[in-house]
Amino acid sequence: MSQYLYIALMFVGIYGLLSQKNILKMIISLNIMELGLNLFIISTGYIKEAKAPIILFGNEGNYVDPLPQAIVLTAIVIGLGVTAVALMLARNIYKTYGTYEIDEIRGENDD
Amino acid sequence: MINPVLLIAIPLLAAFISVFIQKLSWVLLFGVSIFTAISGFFLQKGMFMIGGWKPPFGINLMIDDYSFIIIIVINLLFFLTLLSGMWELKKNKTILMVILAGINGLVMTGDLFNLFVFLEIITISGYILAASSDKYYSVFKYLVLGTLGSSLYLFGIMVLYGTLGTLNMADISQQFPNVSGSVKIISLTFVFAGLGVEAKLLPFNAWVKGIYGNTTPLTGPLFSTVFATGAIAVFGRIFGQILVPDSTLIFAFIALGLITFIFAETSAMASKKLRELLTFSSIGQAGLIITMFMIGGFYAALIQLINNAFAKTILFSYATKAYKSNGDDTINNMSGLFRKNVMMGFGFTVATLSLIGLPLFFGFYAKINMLQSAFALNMWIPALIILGSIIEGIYYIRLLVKLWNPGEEGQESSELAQSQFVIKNGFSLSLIAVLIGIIFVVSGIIPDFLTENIAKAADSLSDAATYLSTVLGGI
Amino acid sequence: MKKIIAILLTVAVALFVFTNLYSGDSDFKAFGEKSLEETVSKEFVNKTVDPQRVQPETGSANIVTSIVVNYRGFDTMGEVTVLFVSALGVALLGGVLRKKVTFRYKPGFIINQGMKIIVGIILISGIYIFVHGHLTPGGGFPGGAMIGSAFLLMYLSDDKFRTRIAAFKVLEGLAGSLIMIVGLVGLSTGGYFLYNFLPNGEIGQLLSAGIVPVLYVLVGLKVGSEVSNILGDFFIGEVEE
Amino acid sequence: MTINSLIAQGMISSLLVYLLTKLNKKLGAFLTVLFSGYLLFVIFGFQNSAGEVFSLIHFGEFELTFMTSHYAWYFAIVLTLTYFLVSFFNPYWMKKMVNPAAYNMLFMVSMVGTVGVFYAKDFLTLFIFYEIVVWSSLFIIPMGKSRKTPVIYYTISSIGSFAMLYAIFYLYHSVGSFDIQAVSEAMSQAPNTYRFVFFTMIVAGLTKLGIFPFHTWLPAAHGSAPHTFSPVLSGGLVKVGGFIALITATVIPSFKILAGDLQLMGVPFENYLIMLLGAVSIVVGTLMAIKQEDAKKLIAYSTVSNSGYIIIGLMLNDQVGFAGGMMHVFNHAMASGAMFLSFAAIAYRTGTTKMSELGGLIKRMPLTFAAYLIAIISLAGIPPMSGFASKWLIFQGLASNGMMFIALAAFFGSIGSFLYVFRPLSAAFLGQLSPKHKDVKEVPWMMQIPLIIMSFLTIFYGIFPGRILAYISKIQESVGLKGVEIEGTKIIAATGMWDSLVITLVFGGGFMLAAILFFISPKAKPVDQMNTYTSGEFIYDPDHYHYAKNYYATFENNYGNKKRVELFFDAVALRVKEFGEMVKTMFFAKSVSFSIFWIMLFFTLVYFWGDKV
Amino acid sequence: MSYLIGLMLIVIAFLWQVTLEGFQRKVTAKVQRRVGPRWYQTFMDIFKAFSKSSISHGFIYDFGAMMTLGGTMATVVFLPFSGIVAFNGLDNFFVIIYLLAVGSLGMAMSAVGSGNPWASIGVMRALTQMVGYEVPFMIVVFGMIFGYGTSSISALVEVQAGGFLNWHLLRMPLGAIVGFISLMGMLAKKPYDTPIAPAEIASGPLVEYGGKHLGMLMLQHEFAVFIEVGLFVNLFLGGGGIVAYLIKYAAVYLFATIISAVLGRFKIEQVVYHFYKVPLALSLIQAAVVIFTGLGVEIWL
Repeated sequence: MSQYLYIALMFVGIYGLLSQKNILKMIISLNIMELGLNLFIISTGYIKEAKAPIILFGNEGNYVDPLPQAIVLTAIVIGLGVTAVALMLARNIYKTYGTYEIDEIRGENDD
Repeated sequence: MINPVLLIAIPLLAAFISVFIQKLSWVLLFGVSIFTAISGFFLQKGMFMIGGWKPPFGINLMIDDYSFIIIIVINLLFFLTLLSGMWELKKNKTILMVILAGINGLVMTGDLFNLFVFLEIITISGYILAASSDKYYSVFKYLVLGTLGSSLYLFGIMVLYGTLGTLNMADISQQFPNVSGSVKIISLTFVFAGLGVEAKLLPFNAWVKGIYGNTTPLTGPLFSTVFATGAIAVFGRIFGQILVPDSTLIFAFIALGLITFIFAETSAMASKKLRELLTFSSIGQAGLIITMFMIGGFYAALIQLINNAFAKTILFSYATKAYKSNGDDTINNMSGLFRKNVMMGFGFTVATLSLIGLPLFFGFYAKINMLQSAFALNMWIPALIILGSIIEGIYYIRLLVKLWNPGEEGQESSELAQSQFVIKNGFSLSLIAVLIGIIFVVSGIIPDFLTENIAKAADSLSDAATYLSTVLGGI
Repeated sequence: MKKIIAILLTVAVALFVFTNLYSGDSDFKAFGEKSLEETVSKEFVNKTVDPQRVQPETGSANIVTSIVVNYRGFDTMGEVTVLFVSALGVALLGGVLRKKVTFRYKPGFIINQGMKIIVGIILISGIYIFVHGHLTPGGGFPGGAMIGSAFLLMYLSDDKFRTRIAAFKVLEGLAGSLIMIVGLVGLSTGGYFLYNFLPNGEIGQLLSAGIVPVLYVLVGLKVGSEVSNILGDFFIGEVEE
Repeated sequence: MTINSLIAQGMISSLLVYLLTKLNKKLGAFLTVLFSGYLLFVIFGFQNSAGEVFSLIHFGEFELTFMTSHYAWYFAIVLTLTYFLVSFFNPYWMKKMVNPAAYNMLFMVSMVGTVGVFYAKDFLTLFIFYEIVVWSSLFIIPMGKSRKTPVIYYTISSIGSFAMLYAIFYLYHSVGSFDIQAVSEAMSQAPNTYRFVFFTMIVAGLTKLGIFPFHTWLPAAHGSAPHTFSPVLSGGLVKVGGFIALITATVIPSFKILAGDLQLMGVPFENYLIMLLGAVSIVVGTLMAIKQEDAKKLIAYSTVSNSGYIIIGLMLNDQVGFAGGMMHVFNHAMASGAMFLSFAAIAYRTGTTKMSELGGLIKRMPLTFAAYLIAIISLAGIPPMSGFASKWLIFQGLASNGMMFIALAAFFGSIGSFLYVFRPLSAAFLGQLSPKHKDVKEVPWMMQIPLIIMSFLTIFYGIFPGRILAYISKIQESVGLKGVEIEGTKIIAATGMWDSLVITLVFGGGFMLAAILFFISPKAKPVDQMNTYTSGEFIYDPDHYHYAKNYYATFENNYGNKKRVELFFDAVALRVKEFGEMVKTMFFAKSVSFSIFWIMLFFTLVYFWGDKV
Repeated sequence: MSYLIGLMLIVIAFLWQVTLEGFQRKVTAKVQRRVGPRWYQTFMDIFKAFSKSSISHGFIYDFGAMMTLGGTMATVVFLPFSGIVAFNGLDNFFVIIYLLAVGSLGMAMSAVGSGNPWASIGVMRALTQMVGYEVPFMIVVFGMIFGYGTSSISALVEVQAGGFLNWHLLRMPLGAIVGFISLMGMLAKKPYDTPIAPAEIASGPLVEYGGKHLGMLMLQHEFAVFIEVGLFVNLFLGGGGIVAYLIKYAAVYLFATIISAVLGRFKIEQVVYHFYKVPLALSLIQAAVVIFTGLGVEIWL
């Protein structure tokens, strides 16, 4: 069932966050995770042999659940916003420290 | 009476307007903040549907006694933060207005997904404000953890949706007890972890050190009071009323809260810089309050939440101002600093003593209530709470003694040894400090004048039936 | 070693999630096996949330749109705000860099001219999408994104384009304010924020579904300008190698 | 006048004092004298009042109430007297203080707080005022020499006070009331609860009294507090701990409730354990006091030792020993107050309390010397001063119970006290006058007043201890013990009696005899102090001819030089800090992956643990 | 009346002990193969001292001398002497021990007040030694007090009436040994004469004294010896009638003299160490035996 794959995809993202030390790769991992999550959300609305919930197409009554679709729309946009900020931060980090590698960043959080 | 939607709509409207009328943004920000701070007191209670769609189908705002008091507190805190961070606003005015709207929405909303949206609004605003400290990596860490947290939260609520077919809090809280254990454990842990990131619970809060530890006079009080109060209040709402965990799982959550409390307090004890110390103290307090929410001591939790929020306003404002003015906040270099600004010193001291929970200050009332409700559960939780309080007291007293009394060790205390530090732009903070200090003292002697509403709030939180009937039975 | 631990841990958590979610006694509706009757969506689909209203409740043919903009319009407002904030944030963060971009390549003639044609088409289809958001798949967000992509194309192909960001700011703020004002008008006329105070009309018509198309157009404009803003801000600080 | 209005007046006038001190330093200080005198006067009026209830305020859903009682009056009068006498010193120290206004205010607050502690009807009130006393005194200490010691003070105090808070709420949880009377009645049915409460609550008393192993704060805080506050700390605030112990063990009658428990030497083993701690602190206090170079630290350690006597006396809970413990509260307050005050006087004139830098001050400050002498005679328990009465009673109490090991400590402490009290006398007052202090004068008359009063009281109650013991026997009867037996000036214990007046008269007679002998003999020729036997060498430097440093070095050689308890506490503090650092590195690491690892681990653990909820 | 008896006791003590002191010097001399002074030499010493001129180092120097003599004489009054008790019931053990300390304190004050460091060192040693011998002694007596339920010395004498088998010397042999060793310490006889140690610290506390001051201190010393030996006789040898008392007294005192005549001197830290090593342990054993088994008090032959 494809829902398994979506959850798995989410965990792939988490694995990326766990193992990656490069800021850009981490952003990508985040995106993978969000993608998996969004797919999972969509999948919760799926109903077998049901159609897209648009009345004009004439599938009276037999629609898939439209709510997850609405929600995923919001989630995607939020993901976009986060990614934009993340990328900008990555650029600033590169500008300040000259690297994208976490291990090479010096001078922050040390007391 | 004011429709609570306005507390979200007006700040947002002002934020949008401020984009193209830049010059007015200063006025807009303060106007909006004063408006929300005042109108918080005149908020209309009850359930408010958005777009006229009744729950669980539409989104609703819920103003019961609980959110009422939180809204008042948060908006007041926001205003105080603005006052103390007046000189740091710069280009952040629009974002601040969005934050105001977001935090109000976060507290009032009656829909789990809507809560996620508001959570994202304030966290993204948080990333941006935090970046004003130029510590981009810390912000990035916050971003990663924050995004992970909200994703976990979203996963949790989508599992719930997949099971119950609804996102409305009231609806879910009604059906949740009947859900099978395996779904419960998934949804609860994921929601817990997701909110735990914002509420600063221990394994989820690695971002806090970098963010709180590098705050400016604006972001310091903002994060530590407004954000923290909002996040913890939501935490209390969700786990106190909506998704009430069962006995096994709640034990894990309580354990985590207590671990956060004690671990963070020990870390604070090991801190040599003022902001870092306060950071860990904030984490510890969050752990404590969440523990109280988890064990059902809503009243105590709320009192401590408010106590902590107002106390941290002064503490963080002072610490960040000291850093801003001198470029350093090592405690050893600040010896005798209060002698130069006695009013702030007074406020700081009273706030600290209240936070520790010494009598004559409001915090003591919180502490005895905490112990009372903790004892209702078992004997170990109060013991651990007391252990943490001892550690907390030690480092705060160390701090206060240092800041009040200039002088080398082994020498009589004298003005000669006073720190070279100064506090710039401290006038508004002095006023706030004295004001809050007096409130702490007065309410420490006669707590009734503050606690009446809090007691109602706690009652409304534990009274799920009324909540359900207000939301689902209304209209 | 670290990676092994990472894999083990991830797999363990994933396994626990799977086993709990799909175990026999789990109430979680397995993939595709749920029924609309068990969710709140059945009322959305049937448009019978509020029996006291004029039927159909929303004139939107696209049920997703009716949810996004009408039933759960508040979410959308929030999501627009998120985008707004992140656009602001990108601008603020980028403001630190303060350096204009120059490309290492020079846009050629074909690109220059081709762009002029394509941008028009993209813009128009974008606008079409959000104007028809209540009828067909799509809506403010995809439409806005398309508008954004049009401007991305313009950025890429024309060095001189970058001067009009201020206009986007105004558009963005204006659209946002209008959304709020529409909501507030609903509050004052219907008593509820974001109340649908316009007539619903007939399903399938362009001018139907009350405030849904109005809001969706505003959202589309806002998203478009925000995306463009974000892109524009990204170009500001591009460091020359 | 009621207790609650007294408390309110005190709190308000402390603010007033703060403002007035800001205006004029001396004025504020005189106000503290005035107010503490007023407080003493008013409290004195409550001498025969018992069982009167005053309600202070509603504190949330709780009510704070006061109740008068004999034991409360006794403690209150001792403390207010100490505060009152010490306050005479205040005006002279205002110029030397870094923050005189705060000093005066906190002085007042702590004074009022102690009254609140003693008159509390319920545990909550008691705890509130106890904590007020702690923090108000806490902020005075760093105005002296050290910024570290207040932290030690707070740490140990808070261990005690939080243990007490825990006990209080445990009681509230199981009894449903904070009221001491109610708890006391309920406990007789629940010895198991009481046993737990006994140990947790008495920790507060032990910490405040400075009983081993919580004694470390005393030398630290007393030694470095402002000179005018050390006497209050030692003579006054330490007694608050004694009060807590009294409440825990006697007002809630441990001897009745725990009668079914294992009895060791006539007392329940719980009491005996506490007495053992008291015994250890006597020994530790004595040994440590002997080797101090700083007079204030020395007196502080002597306080540790004397607190041991107090707790032993109180824990005996009998007719004689208890009376001794109670009387020792007063005696020690006067004696240690006078000792600290004399050294405050010395510090006022010479600027130091280090014994090796002083010497021969008797010629310059005879009154201070006399006050110190009388105080140490009392502290060492030598008749005819009042200190002997309490020690004698405690010894009788121990002897009639056969508590051998505790008696060993008590005897050791008593004899050892000769050593340490004599040292400041010898090093600071006697011996060679240092040229540095050639022009030192006696302290101003206002500072002499408390010294004179304390000396007078010490002598008076040494001759007529029955005056105090009669009141103590009232206390004993009010808590269900047999009152100590007095006949005129005779004090009768089961194992013997003594008559203070006769002893004084005989001693006086002996002294007269000696004086006659002295004066009928040829008159002595006065010579200079430097004109002594010097083995024929010419000595020109009084400083070098003054034996003051390492006075008991030879004796100290017999025991180690490590402050083991301090080291232990330091080690604990270090471990806590290290743990904090570990938490920082573990949970607040630089790498994001680290915290994601923890999150994942949390999930795993939850799923492992609560597989099915 | 009591006061007159007290005065009488003081006179008896003076006459008897000063006489015995002369004998003691004689005995010591004999042991050391010397001739030694005449038996009334000590009387002569004291009277001579009072008649000579002296110097004074200030008020406390004089005051301390008076205090020490007065305090010690006062103590004599309270000590039961062969059944004669000046103040009935007030012959309390603790009173005697602590009243004796008044004398020591006075001497210490006076000596240190002279300003001579030798005196200070001597006083330091005396006090240190006191810590050594008092504690074991008090513990032994503590056991007795518990055993008989009284701390009155005359009562403790009474319980030993009826033959030497009832003496505590036999009933509590360990206690008696401890008592005797402590007595040696109290008397500051060798090996415990460290505080005086003429060759080391020029007679310690007495270094500055001359004339009447010295006379008073000598007197004080004699009274103190009378009390200390008297305590031992009363507590362990059962007191007795006047003759028996005096004989026992002389025996104990001379026995101590003979022992000390052949011994060297401890260092001061050795004194304390010594007292805490053996006598304290013995005294604890003795007290424990009395307290926990009653052996020596209730159970006896």
